[in-house]
Amino acid sequence: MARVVVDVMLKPEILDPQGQAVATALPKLGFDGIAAVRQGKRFELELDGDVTEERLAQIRNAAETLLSNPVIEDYTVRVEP
Amino acid sequence: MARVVVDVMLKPEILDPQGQAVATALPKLGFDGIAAVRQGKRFELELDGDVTEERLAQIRNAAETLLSNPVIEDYTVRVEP
Amino acid sequence: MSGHIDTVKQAETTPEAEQPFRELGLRDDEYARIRGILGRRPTSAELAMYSVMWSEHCSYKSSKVHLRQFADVVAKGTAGSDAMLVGIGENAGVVDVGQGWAVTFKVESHNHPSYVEPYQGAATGVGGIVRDIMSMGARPVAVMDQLRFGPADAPDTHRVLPGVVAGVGGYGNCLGLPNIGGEVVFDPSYAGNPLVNALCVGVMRAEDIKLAHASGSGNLVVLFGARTGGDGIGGVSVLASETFDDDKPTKRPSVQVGDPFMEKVLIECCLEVFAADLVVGIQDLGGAGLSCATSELASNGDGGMHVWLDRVPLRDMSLRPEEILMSESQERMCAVVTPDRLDAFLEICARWEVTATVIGEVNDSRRLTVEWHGDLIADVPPRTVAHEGPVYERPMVRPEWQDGLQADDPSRLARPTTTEQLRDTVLRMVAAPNLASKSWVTDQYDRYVLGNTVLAQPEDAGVVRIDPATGLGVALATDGNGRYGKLDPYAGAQLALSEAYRNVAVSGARPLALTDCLNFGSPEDPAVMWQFAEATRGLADACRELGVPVTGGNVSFYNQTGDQAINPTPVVGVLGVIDDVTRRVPMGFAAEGDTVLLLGTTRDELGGSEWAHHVHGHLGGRPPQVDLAAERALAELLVEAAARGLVRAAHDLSDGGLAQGLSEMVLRHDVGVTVTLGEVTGDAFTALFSESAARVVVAVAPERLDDFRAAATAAGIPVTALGRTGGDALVVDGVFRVGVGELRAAHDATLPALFA
Amino acid sequence: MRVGVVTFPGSLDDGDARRALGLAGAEPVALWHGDVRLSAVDAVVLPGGFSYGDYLRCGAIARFAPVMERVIERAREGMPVLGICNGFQILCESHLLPGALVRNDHRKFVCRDQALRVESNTTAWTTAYAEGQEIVIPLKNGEGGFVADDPTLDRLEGEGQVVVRYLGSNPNGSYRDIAGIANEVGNVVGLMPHPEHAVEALTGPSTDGVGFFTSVIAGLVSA
Ligand SMILES: Nc1ncnc2c1ncn2[C@@H]1O[C@H](COP(=O)(O)OP(=O)(O)O)[C@@H](O)[C@H]1O
Ligand SMILES: [Mg+2]
Repeated sequence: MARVVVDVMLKPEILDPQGQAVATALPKLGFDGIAAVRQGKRFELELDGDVTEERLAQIRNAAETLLSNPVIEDYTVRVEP
Repeated sequence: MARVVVDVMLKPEILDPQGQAVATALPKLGFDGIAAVRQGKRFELELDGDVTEERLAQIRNAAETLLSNPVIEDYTVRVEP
Repeated sequence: MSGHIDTVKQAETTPEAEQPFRELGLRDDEYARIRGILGRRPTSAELAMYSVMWSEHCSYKSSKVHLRQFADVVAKGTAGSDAMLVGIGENAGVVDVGQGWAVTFKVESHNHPSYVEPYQGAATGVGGIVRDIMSMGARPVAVMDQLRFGPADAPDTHRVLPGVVAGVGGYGNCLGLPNIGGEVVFDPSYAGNPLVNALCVGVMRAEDIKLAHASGSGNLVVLFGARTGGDGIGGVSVLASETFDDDKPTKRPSVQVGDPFMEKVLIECCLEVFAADLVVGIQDLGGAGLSCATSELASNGDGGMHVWLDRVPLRDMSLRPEEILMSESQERMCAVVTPDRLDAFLEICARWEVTATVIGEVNDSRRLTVEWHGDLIADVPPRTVAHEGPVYERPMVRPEWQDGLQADDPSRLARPTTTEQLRDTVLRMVAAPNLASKSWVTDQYDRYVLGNTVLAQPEDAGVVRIDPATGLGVALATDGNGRYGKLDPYAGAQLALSEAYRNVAVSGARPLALTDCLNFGSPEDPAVMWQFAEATRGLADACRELGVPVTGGNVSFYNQTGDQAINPTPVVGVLGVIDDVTRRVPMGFAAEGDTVLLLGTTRDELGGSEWAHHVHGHLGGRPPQVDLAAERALAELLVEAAARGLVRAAHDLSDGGLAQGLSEMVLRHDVGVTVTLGEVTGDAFTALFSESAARVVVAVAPERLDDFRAAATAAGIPVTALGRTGGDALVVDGVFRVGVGELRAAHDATLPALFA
Repeated sequence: MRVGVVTFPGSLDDGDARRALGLAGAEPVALWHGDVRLSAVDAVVLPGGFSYGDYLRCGAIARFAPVMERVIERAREGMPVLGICNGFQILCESHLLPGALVRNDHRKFVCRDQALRVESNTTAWTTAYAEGQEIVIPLKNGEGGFVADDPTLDRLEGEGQVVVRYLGSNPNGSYRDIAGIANEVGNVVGLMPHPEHAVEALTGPSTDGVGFFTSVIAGLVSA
């Protein structure tokens, strides 16, 4: 079984209240030196069988149409070792 | 500026309704061969300055106490190249 | 499948095998009793079933002897008990509200899980109570939540409260059930022991009531909803690890995660199934999961059932049979279906994409038998699991500190005397965490969905229309004051009931029945047990006098840190009926020039008051006097006045007294009031802050004043003229004036400042 | 006048939308997410709720429901479509409307009586209002912040496609206080607030919501 990870993050110009909340909370808890935080989603897809180029293309397609909304989000797809 | 990524995923034994929703939707859209999907959170932390062992330890601490709930979630911390 | 499976055959041949019954919470004598019932040692599946079903939570072993009083009230035919269609013992009680409609409602606790994982604990608390209501055959129509936390500024409160509120909202909003009211209370006694209670109310035609009964040999037992995972069975892993299995047990979560979307489709699926009359009996899966559902269904039916446990759809394939029996995975239901209706049943499930599986069959063996891949792993008389658990008469002792506490009267506390001090105290009190606006919480809850919410927070009672054609509706209010309970648990329980009863009546609804959630410390502490006995006795006595029966509820013990128990906190929810919801009475001043009247008698009663608590951190003396006859007369007057349209607004007085009551009436629609206190009682302070019970403030339009006064006189209710509505301030003539803006700023700022 | 209301798994306000349409004088028709045909309806409402639990992104999965194929097609041909709350999110995910709806800036669900200004009364769903009219209807959502890039926002403003705007404090961080928008033609409208909860004085904060439903009926009658 192979695992493919899709990371989906809000585009930099879109407001990210969750990331911001973390960024505000960190110094209050004594964690300093963090300039910015963004919060996104991580999908772990377990495949039946191997990762082929064709399947990766399929997954990229799913990432683009279903897992992310291109109006506000960017995604990356990678095979986990 | 350095970037540290914290991935937070539900522990495998915990119900993941979000991942399940994606797993059910994918085949309906014609994406086959995906055995399971888990959905988690990805935090991107931008640091002022360099990543030191001490700061990493701090971030691990934040991941454990603020970014995740150890009762139901696991996390990993890694420095982005 | 891992490891070795313990079968009935093996139990017979290895009678001396060591079993981890103590780790599962069973006492030596309880274990011996199980062996006696079975005539052999239990299998590990049987041990799992008995241990969960005989736990305090499922068996009510410490509370049973006391709860019997509630059934006695009904048996003795209290006025009102004839409205009860289904009483204690079923998933929830059902009340006849007329015109062929029946209403079911129940309040339940999810205290401990909400402490461990606030969001999921609270969310699954809502999910659980909603399934209880569905299992009666009803459509859930509204929810309420009763929340208690440590001090508002305590770090742990900041950890727990936002998650609990988000969880209640997250689950309830996603189900599409309006939240119509609840409570948020802060008190040091709940630090480390937050109370998260949730109430659900459902509606059905009286003839459509469903019961958790498995009758009819040959009928099929269908499990439907979510797949079964290892949720909430941290405890049973000892079965696998310590005795029968050498494999390392997989990790089992002790926290349950809810899936409100699954529950929403489950609701719709159940409603279609009910409408098509496809089930004989139905049962939700809550605490103790399948152990509870199968043994209760079998025990309530003709007495026999066979279960093919290996057919249960799993989320985690490593689960062992005893774990499957105990799993508390959420969003599951069990139905008993006749074979000829099975296809129709499964078709509806398929339409909603709900997994449904036949896992068992009803028979007349009088045994509950469980099979795992061809092996018999349990063979028990179901009643001994579900209904014939141990019953204890726990020792009770009135605590020796009780007298000292009652003697420590608030009369020694410094009271405000100057007009300036009184004004400050009013502003300070409306901003107290317990009295401040709860909008920060309630704005996170959908109160509009379903389109039948007639009154919701911050009104005294939630009112929902149940029949748009006729305007028939129900009202619900819940209350519980742990400080009163600590000072006098008997009176405290009666005051909780009195207040909820009064809140229903002020809205114009006739109180009919009640549900309760009894939150206490450890029953093994004789002082706590005494508190519990006093509270239940007080409640039963009050039910008899008010003519409202207990239809069901929940007991939550072990709410304590070390040997420090929470304040005894019986939460009482009263259900009322209103024939025409357009006649409901809201709480706020709505027009200028209405006459404002105080109904009831004000005494110098500040023991356990919010003033003593907030201003002095004091708890001592006696709670306000209980006067059930006065409550009853007052309620009758209010219901009559509503039906005749005599009052424009009505608001009950409780925590914070008249000052708080008037402030809330002013703030509702920013309509001011000018009052004089001369006739209320001796001094302005007592008039403003005493918490005497059986009191209500009403606003009456000039043209209805004579009629209302006549009705009050006929009812024997003392009436004190307070003043007149109008202006933009709360004015106490000759004492102080507080502008609406200043009052609102004080009232609204507290919770956002604490939790934003 | 037959107006369809789609029920997705997890829809919550479908019953309320049907009730509102009935009160406004239309014949409400229940549509099912799995339907491949729109049984002769003249307009469609996509109601509020949490379709598919809103687990991935609000409206992301519902957009792929079989019924949506026909709704999208008919909307492009000019059939009036109103998306309320979750319905608005579905319309954005379907690209019938520009932009997207994101988590409220305060990260909490919010339910409140919301003051709004009707900015455009030329859409299929707002002709019953006066331009600039102020109304109060319930708002309830967790992900109601409308976002789009600046050129899109400028275009929406310039073309009169901003339909309603929040008055008073912004309840969710919505860009430019936008509460609802329309497509270029004005037949497709998306709103975060819930007009279907403001159709009876007894249960709503006002009856200001009725106009959305009477507008579409009037338009269809005169068409
Ligand atoms: N957790 C909650 N959930 C829903 N409504 C709540 C909650 N807490 C308080 N409320 C509502 O806020 C209002 C004020 O509460 P409270 O002062 O406790 O009322 P009362 O004194 O009449 O019992 C009531 O309408 C109550 O139902
Ligand atoms: Mg009240």
